[in-house]
Amino acid sequence: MSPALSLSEAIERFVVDGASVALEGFTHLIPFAAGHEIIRQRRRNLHLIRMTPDLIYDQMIGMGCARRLTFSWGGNPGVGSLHRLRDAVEHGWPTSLELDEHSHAGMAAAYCAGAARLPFGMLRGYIDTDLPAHNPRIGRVECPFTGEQLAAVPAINPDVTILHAQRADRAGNVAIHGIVGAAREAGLAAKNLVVTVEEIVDELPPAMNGVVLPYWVVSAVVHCPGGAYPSYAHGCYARDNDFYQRWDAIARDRGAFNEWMQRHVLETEDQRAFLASLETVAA
Amino acid sequence: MSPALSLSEAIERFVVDGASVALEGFTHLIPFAAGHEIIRQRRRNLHLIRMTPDLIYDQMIGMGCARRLTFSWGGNPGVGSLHRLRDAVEHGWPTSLELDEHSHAGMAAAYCAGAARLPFGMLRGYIDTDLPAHNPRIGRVECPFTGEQLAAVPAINPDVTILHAQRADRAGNVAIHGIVGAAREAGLAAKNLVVTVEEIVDELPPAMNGVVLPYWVVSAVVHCPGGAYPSYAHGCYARDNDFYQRWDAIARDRGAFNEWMQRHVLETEDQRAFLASLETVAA
Amino acid sequence: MSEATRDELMTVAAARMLANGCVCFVGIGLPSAACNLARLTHAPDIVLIYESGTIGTRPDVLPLSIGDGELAETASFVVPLPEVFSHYLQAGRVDVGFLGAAQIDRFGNLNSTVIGPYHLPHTRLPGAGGAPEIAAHAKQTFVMLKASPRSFVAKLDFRTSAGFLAGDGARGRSQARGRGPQAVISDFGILTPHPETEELQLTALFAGVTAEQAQAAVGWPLLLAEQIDIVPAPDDAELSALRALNARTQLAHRQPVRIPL
Amino acid sequence: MSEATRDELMTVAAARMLANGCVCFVGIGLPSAACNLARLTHAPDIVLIYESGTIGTRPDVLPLSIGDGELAETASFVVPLPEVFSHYLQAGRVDVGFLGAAQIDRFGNLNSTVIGPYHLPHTRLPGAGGAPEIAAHAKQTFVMLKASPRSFVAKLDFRTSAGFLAGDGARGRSQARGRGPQAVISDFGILTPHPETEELQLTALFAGVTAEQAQAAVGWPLLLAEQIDIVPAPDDAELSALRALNARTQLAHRQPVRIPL
Repeated sequence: MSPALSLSEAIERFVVDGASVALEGFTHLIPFAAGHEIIRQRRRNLHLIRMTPDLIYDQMIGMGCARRLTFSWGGNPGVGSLHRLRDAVEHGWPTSLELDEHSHAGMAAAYCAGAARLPFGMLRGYIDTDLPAHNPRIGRVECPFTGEQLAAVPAINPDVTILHAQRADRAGNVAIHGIVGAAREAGLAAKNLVVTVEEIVDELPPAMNGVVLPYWVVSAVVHCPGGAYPSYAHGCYARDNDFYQRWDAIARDRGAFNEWMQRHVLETEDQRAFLASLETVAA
Repeated sequence: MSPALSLSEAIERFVVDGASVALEGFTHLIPFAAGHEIIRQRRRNLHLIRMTPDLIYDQMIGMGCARRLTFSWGGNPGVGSLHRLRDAVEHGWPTSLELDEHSHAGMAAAYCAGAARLPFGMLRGYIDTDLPAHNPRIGRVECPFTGEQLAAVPAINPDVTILHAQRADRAGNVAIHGIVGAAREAGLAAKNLVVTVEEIVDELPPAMNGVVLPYWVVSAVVHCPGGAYPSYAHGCYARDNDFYQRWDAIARDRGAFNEWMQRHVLETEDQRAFLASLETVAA
Repeated sequence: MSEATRDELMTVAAARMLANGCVCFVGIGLPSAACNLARLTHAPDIVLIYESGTIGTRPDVLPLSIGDGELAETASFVVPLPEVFSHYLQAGRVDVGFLGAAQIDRFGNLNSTVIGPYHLPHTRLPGAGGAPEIAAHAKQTFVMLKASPRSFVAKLDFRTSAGFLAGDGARGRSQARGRGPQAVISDFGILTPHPETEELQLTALFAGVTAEQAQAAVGWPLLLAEQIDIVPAPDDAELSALRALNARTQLAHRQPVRIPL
Repeated sequence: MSEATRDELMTVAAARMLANGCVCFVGIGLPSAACNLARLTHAPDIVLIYESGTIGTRPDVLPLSIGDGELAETASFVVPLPEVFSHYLQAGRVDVGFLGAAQIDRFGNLNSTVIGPYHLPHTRLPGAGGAPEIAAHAKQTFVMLKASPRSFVAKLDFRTSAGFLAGDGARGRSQARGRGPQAVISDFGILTPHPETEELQLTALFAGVTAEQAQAAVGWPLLLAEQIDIVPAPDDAELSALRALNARTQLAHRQPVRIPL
């Protein structure tokens, strides 16, 4: 039985200073509320892991939570840069940030290896690119049968993975519907798995071949409606594409960023208050 | 657009003497009708590939179609031996059979590598067993980061994989529901993929995260109701467990086997006639 | 209620070893009966995984094959077979794995591949299936196997899956991550590994069986534990649940299948 | 209808290169517009794959991100992201991959990682994403990129994905399996690789653009093909389909999101 915790309890228990933390969800189901709570609890020196850092890691990096970032594409999708990420890399503001940089295919292979508890993943990848020269965590392995050289990446096994999902049942089984990205692999690769969900139900809809994380791989379930906003939860609410576009101007400027974070994250006590501060809550 | 062919056309076109052929489906959705048609067309020297040879390969081996078998568990599930397989291995009847023997985990890794067009798959497997000593296709690979030794198996890429599924649409997209085994990986690993289906529909039910093989990976679709019998098609008809138990006595004896195959397979012209000969067709 | 058969004694003994909530990797036959009996009696929240990819199944009748439709119908969810082995078994998520075999040796190593030489066997057995990796990765394994000098042998014809190898901590020095066979449930009673040498020793007998009978059924000089318990007889609740399960199963497997053409 | 913008010219030119039925690995921005314009005009059966795992999508509006709900809603099916890269892209199932970048060199190698040194960049760009493996495995790639001497450079600051390397068949001798960048669609016209040297050469210009203007926009001495075509202007059907698509898209992206709490 996975315990149902409040978000603040879950972050307090499972995200400690210095931990490696993966908030996954590919565009869809990004656990924004969990990231905001990590910011509120002022965690430091985290090793953040995400294929696409997205706005949530832009915010966490800008608020000084991170010392290291494992990632494969660090932009604002369809908009441009993540200005806080850039500021950290280009100017060390608010602190410097160590990069462990991959391609999507490489990072996917690393998560899969992590989920399978293999020490490394392999792919036909990084061919004739400059990435391996700058990242010692991109190596080579030789096929024992053909002699071919393939790219190899060490498995990713986060101390904690945090996911957002549409629903869990009372036992703690979690069901995901829609774009799943590498969420399942990141979840199964983790030492601890925390899932925030839109709703907790008596019984999940019949899954058969669906995406389910069983309660015995889940460390905690948190009831957190709207917890993916401004990302989205398929079937519950849409991605706020307009917010993603507006974020560009907010994040460009250190002052505007700090002011926004102060007002909407630090001064709100939870996700409901955060959403209310943005006037996104349905009347 | 995958062409819709008759079963005899599909076997004639895609299964040639000497080919490597995987009829997959783990207990569920075993393409029996396709196997019977291969027997009727008297194919020879096939390299048969299946995790669980099951009754269909017992029949094909007993009828002299095979020269080689890649497999990981060769019994009659819940009943006992595959007597025709045993006779071929123990006494070379009707011909000798070369074995490429794996564990389930090893063969699954080989199919996954095949589907991903990697030259080999790896696993923490075959640890302190005698299998590697008798199969040169079980090797070792070293993790380039930790130095750990892992088991390695060459990718499986059949000349043709044949699957059975509940339904396809007119474009040739195939949807599978229920136990899927390694069918998807075996299908994606193949040079050609032939799928027999219970029904062809105008539009598949909404799949979202379901198991679908898109038309552009499918070489041919064959409408073949009852094509998995005595295996089953979830939602269409059940596994004939009684038949699996009765097969034991039929297959124990070369004469009884030959007589059964003559009467029910060689002398029936298609799956409908085969089923009628067994009186399994619903009135 | 009539006296319990040897199969029933073995099944009930195995079922009792399964704690509520544990994650079991189930094989067909007696292990499947034992796991489902546990679920229907003292362990309602046991998690059953069959290698076909059905996770959290709660079948009403026992499957004949490891992939019967009943398993999928009653599963929490169904994953592709490669994931069962990589994401669940290899990942160390399985608490208990069940194994059977044609031969076992005194250190719990198992043979399910061949009797006689590999390339010209006297008897070709079904082969490995999931066993080598269940033996390696499940946190512990239980072996269910009826005894005779042909099945409990001094030397295996082929090692399909590893138990304690040659004992004395050899397994601990190997790449295997699980603790290995923690119980062998046979038709005379139960063997468990000696805490130091890891040789299987007789620790319990079914009522009415003697240590001499157990010894006679085993093809090596059987080690006796200092104290040998008597396995408590199946109680009425256990026996009636098991017999009802088996009766439902036999009825279901004889249902004629009709194909709707 | 008003005159086509440079974006529209590029989008229409790219769309025309897509054969009906081809399997496209789509990036966000102009490539996504081009692929969907092709689908809405001459290539109704084009298969669109977005790296988020949506396969066979037919969105009514363009996604802002590569994983908008619209893509999942209208997909034939959705697979986990690792499978998109292993079972489809790496497996050689993709006919056309689209790439963008901050920098391109004369052999179609691309940089989307950094301007300046890697460890202390002047400009940190988003990075690789799917590009290195799209560049390697798609049967061919099309690059869409507006030209300036800062983007069309003699020497990349960082090679994020490989085109023809140093040309003269170097790519063919590499591990890359696809044929590489077969067209670069820029805002002056189209470059294609020279059949032997594989250097990008100017083979087509948009109407009203001169070869000198193209040369001026490119940071190396631009190779001119023996014959330089004029890209036919977008016709009314193309332009109106594209404009309607963009209008629907802008409207959709401005819809206020309300969370039902």
